[in-house]
Amino acid sequence: MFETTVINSIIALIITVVVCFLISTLLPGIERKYVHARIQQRIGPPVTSPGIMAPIKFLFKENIEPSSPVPGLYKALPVICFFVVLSILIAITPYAFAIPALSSLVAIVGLLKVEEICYVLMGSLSKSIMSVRMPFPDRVKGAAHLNTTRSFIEDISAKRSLRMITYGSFPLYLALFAPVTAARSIFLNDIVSYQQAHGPFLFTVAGGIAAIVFFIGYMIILNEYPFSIIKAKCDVIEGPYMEYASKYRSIVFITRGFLMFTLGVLFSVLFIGIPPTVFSPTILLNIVVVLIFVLMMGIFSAFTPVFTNRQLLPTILASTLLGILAIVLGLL
Amino acid sequence: MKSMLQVALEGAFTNFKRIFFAADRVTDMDLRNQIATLSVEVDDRVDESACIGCAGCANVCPTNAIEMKPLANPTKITDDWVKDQVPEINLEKCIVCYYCHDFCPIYSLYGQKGTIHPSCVGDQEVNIDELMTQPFKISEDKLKVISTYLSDKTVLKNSEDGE
Amino acid sequence: MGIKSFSRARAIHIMLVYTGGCNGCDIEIVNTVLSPRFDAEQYKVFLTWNPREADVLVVTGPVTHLNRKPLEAIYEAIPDPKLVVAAGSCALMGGVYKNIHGDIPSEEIEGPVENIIPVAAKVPGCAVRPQDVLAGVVSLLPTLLDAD
Amino acid sequence: MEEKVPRSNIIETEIPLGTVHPAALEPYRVRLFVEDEIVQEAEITIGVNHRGIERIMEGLPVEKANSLTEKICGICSNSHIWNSCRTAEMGLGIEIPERALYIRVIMGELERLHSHFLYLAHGCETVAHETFSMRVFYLREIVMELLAMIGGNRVQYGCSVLGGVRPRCDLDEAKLQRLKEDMDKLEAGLTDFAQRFMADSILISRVTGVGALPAKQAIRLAVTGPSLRATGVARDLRTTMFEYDDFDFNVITQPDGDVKSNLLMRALESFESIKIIRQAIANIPEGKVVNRDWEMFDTDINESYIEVPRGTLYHSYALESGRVRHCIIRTPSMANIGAMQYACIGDHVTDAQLCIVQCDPCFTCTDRAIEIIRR
Ligand code: SF4
Ligand code: SF4
Ligand code: SF4
Ligand code: SF4
Ligand code: SF4
Ligand code: SF4
Ligand code: SF4
Repeated sequence: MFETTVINSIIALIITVVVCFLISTLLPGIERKYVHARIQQRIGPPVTSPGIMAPIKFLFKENIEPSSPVPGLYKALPVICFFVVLSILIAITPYAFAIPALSSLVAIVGLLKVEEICYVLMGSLSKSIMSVRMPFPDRVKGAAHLNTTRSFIEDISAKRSLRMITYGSFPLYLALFAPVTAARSIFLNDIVSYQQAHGPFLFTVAGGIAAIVFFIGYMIILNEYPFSIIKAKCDVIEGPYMEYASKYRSIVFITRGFLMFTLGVLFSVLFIGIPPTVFSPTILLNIVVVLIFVLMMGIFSAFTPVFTNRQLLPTILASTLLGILAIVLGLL
Repeated sequence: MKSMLQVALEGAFTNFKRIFFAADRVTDMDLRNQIATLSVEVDDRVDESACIGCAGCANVCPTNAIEMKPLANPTKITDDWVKDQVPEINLEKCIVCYYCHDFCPIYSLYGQKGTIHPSCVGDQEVNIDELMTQPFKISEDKLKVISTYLSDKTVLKNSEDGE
Repeated sequence: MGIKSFSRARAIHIMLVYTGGCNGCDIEIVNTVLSPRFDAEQYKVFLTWNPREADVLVVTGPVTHLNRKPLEAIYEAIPDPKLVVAAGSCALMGGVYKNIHGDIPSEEIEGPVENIIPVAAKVPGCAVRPQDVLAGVVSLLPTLLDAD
Repeated sequence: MEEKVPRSNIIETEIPLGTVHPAALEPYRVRLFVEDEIVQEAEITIGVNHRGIERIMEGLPVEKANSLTEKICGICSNSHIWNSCRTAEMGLGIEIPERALYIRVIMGELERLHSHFLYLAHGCETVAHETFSMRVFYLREIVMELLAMIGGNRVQYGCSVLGGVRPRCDLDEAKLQRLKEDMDKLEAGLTDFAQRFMADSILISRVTGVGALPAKQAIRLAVTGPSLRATGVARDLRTTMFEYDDFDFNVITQPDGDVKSNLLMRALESFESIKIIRQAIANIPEGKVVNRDWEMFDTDINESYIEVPRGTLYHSYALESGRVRHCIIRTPSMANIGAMQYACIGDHVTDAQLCIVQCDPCFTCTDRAIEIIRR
């Protein structure tokens, strides 16, 4: 009896994850075509191009050895990122609620931290052609400062990701813990059942504020404009991802869509109380939440420039304060 | 902050329409069709009706981008000149230096719209018969230069290399 | 059509390298990508600035001396299959800088681009018209699809 | 603010950018010396674009040399050929028909419009505001189509020749009408954009105070053109050019010399250009567009200065049996490089390219003026 339940859950879990994954590959395309391009009054790419076709195309490209001091580790990082996101998704499905160690907020926060640390490592391990290695004679007689240490543009990006770890992702974590104040438990199971009993946390004052903070945190962790300083086109180009080619680039592409989806679902679990499962029509609600997030993110990013520290710090500070407010309100 | 809110409210409606109904699209659909069928329009480079077929443009072209293609039915322009060829520019060789345009007698002698242009000759209203009867001022040495250009393809090259 | 060519036809990443022309071609190409009137993305053409991501390298300009090595290095960095589009008469012929001169020719021009890296398609014009660039990149598709 | 000084003289690391970089578009190398992501010093290396145009011009017949100057740059192309013709015309005392002067002014102002729009679009793109950048590019398209209508080409129009303009660029009634209608369209579009831009407090706060260039410093660095006017110095060569005698326009200035002032400066100046074009359409005289009635003789060095979209352009050469001798061209970006390096000081690395962009750099013209000694 027990065994069949486990097997059934595992099969259900796999189906859920696969369905989620398939939907997630559409998200970058939806953002690009239906939000950005439409706001910019143009036609834009087909929906499938950015999220599905581009990764498949990269699979068939030559697997160039990245220029990196530790190519093996560098290439492993996107795979790790992908599995981190996958684990987060698994953790928030109802099938994982039986394993308390996985389906608790602490585990999710831990996993997100791993994701962020990967960015730092990627940045410091990538040595692309676009800056120091460009064959250009610029250290010649008459040039300024001939003996400085030289940094690759990805190094700056790594430094920025490090900063982001220390304070950038704070709002997201605060928002994650806001529902805890209502449910008085860090286990997703309790949070979900509390909301099923008392109505969605989103519709309380604290929940509303926390949702805004969550959204800001969502954009920060996805490095979307205006919070894309770690891959700002105006100096570091693509930052941590510079050297990925072929398969690894395609994993990078896929992971991004997947993370967009997973975070959206995470929100619907924590704030509305509906865990994703294909065997219940509520999954439609999950998908709607995900789409709303993508839509809003698209709109915001289409109308904002990239923020530098001067704007970033106040924004993060303000959303952190909001997050604290939400938690205090929740505790009252 | 207040202005920002105002912009956001005003923009909300417009952008709602844009996102959900693809309103105000400005992409050029004609061009889209042309590119999809790989039939992008090209501009006319030579006004074949006004050209007198003197081949001067082909001779001055520094990259030999101009080839004179023979006409099926030559036309008589004056008593001693029959137009039997018109120029054709090979775009892959043309460097858009305007030498041909500047040499063309319709432009350089009569000061009219030249009959050849490396990008687009535009709409012409040049009447050659009228032009040919018009007097024009041209100095002796310039005439010499022109006649050498017309007779020899290598003149420009040599004079550039210091004669 | 296999999945390989199917996906290739739906995502083409182009990278732009500008090797010392006059800015004219360069800006027309940026115009192609950024102007909603031309909107390169509708033809599944995406602009990238990372050679590792690129499929098609669009080169403009006559390749001046100092640009030769960067151009070669960037071409090297692109994973196969890769194709080069030379855009503008500078890239095709060395432009006026190589072909027209008074007493002394310019020694700076290493171009045309063909002399340095293999060119798959040529887009003439000075400057190139945006529609020609798009048509050039789109016409490359068959070659790109068949490559392994 | 009198003068900007680096926050400290510690240089932690050097970040080289270029020669291929998305924010730069043009090939040049910039080395940023930073401490804690703040630029302490910047060094721009040009010469990457060097094609030696002045040298290849020497010995060419002057008409040919003029059309070569157009290829110095694809943005101010018309300005170059205009000024180059003007140089010879002044030396040879060639009289230019009034109508040709008007057409030159129209072309000049259209070019100013497209250059300023390009600046706005590039500025927005550099702060990663893709949407605004696209909107400006769309407006710019109107100007590009007009330029193509007049010159037959979207870039490199080959408009001016010795003695006037090419008859190809003559404006008939239909063209004037279209010009007039498009100016209305452009003005409406630009007004919309400018209002939207100024109301966008996020974007404004993003660009305010970045890349500040105090007026005093700007004068010391010999900055020219809109970049100088954006620091509050009202200096516009158009007020002294005889071509503009008949036209009524204002010299726009902005107070701060930062990116915001520069962007607004370009937008406001575009309105003045539209005004000038409208006056030209209304008053364009009848007559021929090219005067071929002049004699060639040897001259000493002739010089001519004009105001081009990005500053002051200087051409000078002597004529010897119809050929160019001793050509020197000094372009606006040449003068503004100092300002670019200076503007970066004290700003964040992400803003460094923006600070360079704010001085409207284009190195294609500049690169012809630097002598490269290669051993
Ligand atoms: S413009 Fe082209 S066709 Fe004409 S002379 Fe120059 S290179 Fe030859
Ligand atoms: S120079 Fe002019 S008239 Fe003579 S062949 Fe060429 S286009 Fe025709
Ligand atoms: S082809 Fe013409 S427009 Fe293009 S870079 Fe060369 S000179 Fe400039
Ligand atoms: S500056 Fe010197 S190298 Fe450059 S074009 Fe002039 S003469 Fe030639
Ligand atoms: S040409 Fe010489 S003197 Fe004139 S501005 Fe340049 S550096 Fe100074
Ligand atoms: S400053 Fe120079 S490169 Fe820039 S647009 Fe003007 S002429 Fe061209
Ligand atoms: S002449 Fe000497 S000091 Fe002057 S720019 Fe050249 S190297 Fe420098």
